[in-house]
Amino acid sequence: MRKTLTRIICLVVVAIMALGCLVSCNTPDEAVNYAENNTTIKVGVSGPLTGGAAMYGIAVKNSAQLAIDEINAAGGVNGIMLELVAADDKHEPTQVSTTYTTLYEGGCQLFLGTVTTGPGIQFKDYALEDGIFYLTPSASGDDIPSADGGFQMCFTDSNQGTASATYFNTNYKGKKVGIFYKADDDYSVGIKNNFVKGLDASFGTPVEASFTGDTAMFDSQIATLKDCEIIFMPIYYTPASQFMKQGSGTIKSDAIYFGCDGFDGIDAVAGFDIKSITQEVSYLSHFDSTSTSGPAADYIAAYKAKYPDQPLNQFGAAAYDCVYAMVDALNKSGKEFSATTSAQDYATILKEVFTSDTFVFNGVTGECVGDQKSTITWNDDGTVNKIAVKYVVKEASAN
Amino acid sequence: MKAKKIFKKITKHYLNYAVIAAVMLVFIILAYATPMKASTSLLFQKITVAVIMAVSLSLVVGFLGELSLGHAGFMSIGAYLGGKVALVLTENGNLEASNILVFIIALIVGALCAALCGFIVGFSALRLRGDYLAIVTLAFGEIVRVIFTNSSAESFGGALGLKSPSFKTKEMFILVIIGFLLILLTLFVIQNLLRSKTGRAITAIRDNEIAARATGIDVTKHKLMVFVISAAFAGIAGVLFSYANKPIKADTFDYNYSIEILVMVVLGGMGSINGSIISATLITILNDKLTVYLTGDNAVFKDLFYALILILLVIYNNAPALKGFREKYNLRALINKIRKPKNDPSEIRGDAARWDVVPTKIEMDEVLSTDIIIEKNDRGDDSANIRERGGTK
Amino acid sequence: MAKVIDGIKAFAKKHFPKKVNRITKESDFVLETENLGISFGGLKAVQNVNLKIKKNEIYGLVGPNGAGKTTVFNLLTGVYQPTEGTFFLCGEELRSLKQEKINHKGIARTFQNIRLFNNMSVVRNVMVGLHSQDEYKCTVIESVLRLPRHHKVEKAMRERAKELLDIFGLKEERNNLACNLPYGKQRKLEIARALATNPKLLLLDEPAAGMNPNETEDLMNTIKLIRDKFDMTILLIEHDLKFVSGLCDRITVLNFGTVLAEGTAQEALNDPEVVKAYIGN
Amino acid sequence: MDFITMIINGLSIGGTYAIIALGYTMVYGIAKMLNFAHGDIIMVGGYTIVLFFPISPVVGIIASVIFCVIVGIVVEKSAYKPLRGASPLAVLITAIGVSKLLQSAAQIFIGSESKGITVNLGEIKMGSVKISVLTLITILCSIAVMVALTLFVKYTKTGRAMIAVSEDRGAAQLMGINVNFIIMITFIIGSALAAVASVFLVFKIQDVGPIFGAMPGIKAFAAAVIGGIGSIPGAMVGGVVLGFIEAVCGMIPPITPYTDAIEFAILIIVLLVKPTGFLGKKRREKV
Repeated sequence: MRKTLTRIICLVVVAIMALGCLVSCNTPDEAVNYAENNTTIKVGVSGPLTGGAAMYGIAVKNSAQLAIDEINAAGGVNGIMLELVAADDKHEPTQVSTTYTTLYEGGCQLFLGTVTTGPGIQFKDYALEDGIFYLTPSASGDDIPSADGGFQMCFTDSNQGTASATYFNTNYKGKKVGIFYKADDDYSVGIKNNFVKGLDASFGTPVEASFTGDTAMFDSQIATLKDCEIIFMPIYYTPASQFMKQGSGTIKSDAIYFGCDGFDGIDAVAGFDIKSITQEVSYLSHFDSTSTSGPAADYIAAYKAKYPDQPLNQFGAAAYDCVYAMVDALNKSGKEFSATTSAQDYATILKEVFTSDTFVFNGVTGECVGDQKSTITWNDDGTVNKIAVKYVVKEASAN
Repeated sequence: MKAKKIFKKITKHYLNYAVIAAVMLVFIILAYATPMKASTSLLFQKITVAVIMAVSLSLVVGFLGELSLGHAGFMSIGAYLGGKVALVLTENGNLEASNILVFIIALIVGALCAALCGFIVGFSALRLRGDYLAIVTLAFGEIVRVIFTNSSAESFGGALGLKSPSFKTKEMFILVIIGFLLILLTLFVIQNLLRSKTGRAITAIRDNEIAARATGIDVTKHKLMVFVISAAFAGIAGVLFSYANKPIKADTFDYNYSIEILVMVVLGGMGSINGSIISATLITILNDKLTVYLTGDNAVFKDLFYALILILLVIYNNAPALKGFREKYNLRALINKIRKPKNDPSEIRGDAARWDVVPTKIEMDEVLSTDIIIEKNDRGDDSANIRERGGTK
Repeated sequence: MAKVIDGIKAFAKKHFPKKVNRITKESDFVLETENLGISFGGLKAVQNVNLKIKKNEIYGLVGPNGAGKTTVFNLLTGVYQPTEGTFFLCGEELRSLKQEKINHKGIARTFQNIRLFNNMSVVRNVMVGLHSQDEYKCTVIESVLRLPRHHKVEKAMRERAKELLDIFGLKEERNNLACNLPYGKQRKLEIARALATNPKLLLLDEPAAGMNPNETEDLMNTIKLIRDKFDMTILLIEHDLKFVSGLCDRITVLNFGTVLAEGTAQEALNDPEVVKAYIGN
Repeated sequence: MDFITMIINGLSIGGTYAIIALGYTMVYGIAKMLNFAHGDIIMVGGYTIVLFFPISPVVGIIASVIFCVIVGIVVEKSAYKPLRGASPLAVLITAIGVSKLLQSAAQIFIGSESKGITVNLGEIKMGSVKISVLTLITILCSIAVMVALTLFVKYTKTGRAMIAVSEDRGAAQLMGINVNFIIMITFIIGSALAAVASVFLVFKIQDVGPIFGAMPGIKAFAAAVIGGIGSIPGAMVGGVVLGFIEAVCGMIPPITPYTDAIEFAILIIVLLVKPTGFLGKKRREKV
């Protein structure tokens, strides 16, 4: 009896398999316009609102909201209001399948992509397949930009590494260089590789020390780097502040900690008194969150007024610029659009503007001279052109 | 009468196949009839992976009775190696990512590599038990993670992750169908294994390893087999995962993910395959839906909830003091009450004489207390060649 | 460092044992031990045990607490490896074989503190005992693919297990969980499981422990029945001298790991050394 | 020069691990359970220190010990005690659950962003070698804790009761020892040790987040196992061994990222070759 049963089961399974193969020949039809019932233009962003990278995601979300509120207060885009939809990807690529579909199927039309690189690659895959356009504020990976509709507001990792190396080549010639990076972080490794590639021969081989994980005791790394005159740190500010605190006695007191855009906000880390260390701390970035004058300061003031206790950093500033850039592009396009226009149609409009040679956007990130906003342009491959500035967080102080 | 018997047998042994096949059919019809939302097919895809993971872990935890905290490590091996093979094949042959042949090769490679690692980890299970084995599996998972994270960009992508070929979202439903078929395969193998003499031997080892040995069960062979089979299916789940995600990052398969699968198995009921399937499905759906509603630090409310449920459930199921309570209030009793069954011979008989306390006697083994063994240890003398166990009981 | 090296050696010794030259000889005895002994780091737990058990015999191993009786059992079933001497089952040397191998060769045992598979039903407990026998052989692949042999073997195993349970009066309870059986029946189930492995020699470790006189009486009959029905040779440990003298054909008295006396129950128990050991001077 | 630095670093990291490992060893040796939540009790201690640090570091340390002990007792009473006598698998899963519970609770109530303090205890020059005061205190303290624990276990009534419980719980109970009380005492000592460890970890890392204690906890358990779980000097040896591995790996850039893998690989090898660790006792299951 059982034998027959087994056979029946097998048959059913095989039949289903066959059916499955049959079905697999079928592909669904054209994309649906999920924005049909919108009353506002929805702007979507996927970023880490939880976990270790949450301060970036939160800053981006808040700043985008700030920009949208400002635009809405000024009458919106062609009279249409904007609305922000943020989804939490926890800085994990596996979460993007949820966040992306939440945004896209929720009717978002303009996309800020992802805040961080890891999830960004997955986002790019989905976005390009659906033919939508995104302008990411801070996903800096080399794989993120795409001529098919993936644009960046920040520098790519390779650009950042190369730019830092160029800066070293001209300003710190012949000094003993150390590198402290996070070996399991794509951002950190990406910048570090390009930095090492870009250094000229006068530096010899830089001393490298790395770490992994979230919290660590850096005794050995500090011991490795203690003779270096300048330490390049392509990492985020939390581990950087830990390193500086732990190394304050051992690292040369006149050494320079030189970071990347991840350093932004290091002076505001809770419990880290940056004056307690003697070394110089500076970084190369497109934005300085301690600015006191110019357009950057205006943004900072507005942000602080609205979100007094929330993290403030260059990620947020970039997101602020992103929203303005997309709105600017829409205004300059001269095309028709409404609240119910599909994301694909918006993508067509935006791609055309962003790849045109004449489109120049004036924002708060990049080099702002006096009260003038910076000039930002984009290459056809989606990468950004603007000037990075060295910001000195703290001068070296004699001890 | 006979028809009733057959029906009973079907509901007892083949119900889960039928349910899964039915869900799959509904899914196929949906996919065929209407353009499927990407979110739906992606959710189903996650469910298929989670179910395979949970069922394969349940083999080790629920039936062999050993705790494996590195199950995600096997999945990682499957995802990376399967993904790499697929990447090489599609790039060199200029094939489409959705090429079924490449997928099958990747599946086999992933499963075999994971099985090999299962064999290695299983080898340590021969010598270690309980807490020690748990820590070894945890260490294994971490080692795998560290190695893949730090691999060179050309080999496995390192920290940037492996950009293996994956299905487009519009074709994701094919992967889901394959996933369903693989669930059926997993069930077929693991369930049939457990419902055979081999499965009996495995549960015997769980219940009492010493008695199992004395009864002539080859403990070595069976433990290795369980680890290999469980790892192979985790590898299969890994390949499925790699075909749905890009890039694959080793951090995904960390200790926390292993724990998540463990939670699925424990919540489903240890030693219950159907329970694992149900809880894996529910938890995956819950995770997916809650991501939208719980943002910021509130997102971990979910973890808090799972941890709480885990603790309460384990205490409810295992606390010696709650034995009476447990026998009085449980799901099975509830179901029986509703169904009003006839007198079941397998019911516990209360009137039977019970000897709860077995008379203890001091005998040779107890006289040979640890003192003597310490002495032996100090001398480094191993002449007695006692079969000691790593873990205490 | 030296300890690590020792550890590696122990590991190698355990998992990659050297080939032991085992002798096979003609023998009239089912079990024959030659100067069997073990020492734990200098303490000689058991030494110079020479047992010669004939076919169909019920043989008793008697001695005060701590005399080394269970250790002898552990030596015979491969739980411990003897440091001295060796033993033969029907003329085949079994020294330093793994536990399961010794069981396959034909020694089955029960435990002093009952060790059943508590979360399995009674009938499945016995079926585990049938697992390794040639007549119920079925590869994993056959069972997974549910080939005809799997069904045949399963059916045969179940039938055989029922037969065994019937002999011990456990057929009614066959679907109960083993842990829910009363104590006396658990003992019987353990014996049934041991018998299911089709042994040549059955080792019973204090089978009557914790039983009332009626149950003991019942057990004595059961053991005799096993011997007659299965043509079995039985070696048992027991404290109850009445039980031993009523049941055993011959006994060996152990004290402090050495043999004090052997012979028929009457002879051995009247031996002055034995009297001294039990009663004192 | 580098060699000396390496030794100092090894001792510094190793000393911290040793203190955590001592807590593990105490609990494992006596309660016979792997307290996965030990690392998270360290996290609780860390947050307490950060909270009270602005008032005074000493207050922070004392508060941390008190708070850790309270958490330890609550966890023991509510989660582990009901499972006394249940299967080891159940206890282990519960411990994992408790660990997750503490982590997620910390994240919900305190936030995922780490909280930092700035501590600089200065350093001492010994010839050409500079040793930070913290390192010195860590090493001395771990040795002191080890000696104190050994003396406690050997020469006090409670300590001897602990040995009795660890040898045979049933027999100890028959001898009139209150096993539950002894196990609770063990947890109190374990939690207090976790608090001490958290002091050194916080002063060293100067930053506390929700998973602050997880990795050090797991590594310290590895240290306890390598040294021989249940053995007090063993925890010290294991901690120092791991500390040295970490120091050596940290000094050789190409293998630095693999530090964790190397440590865990050594753990596996030690376990397979000598499951009782370097100084552990052998135990046999009675047949």
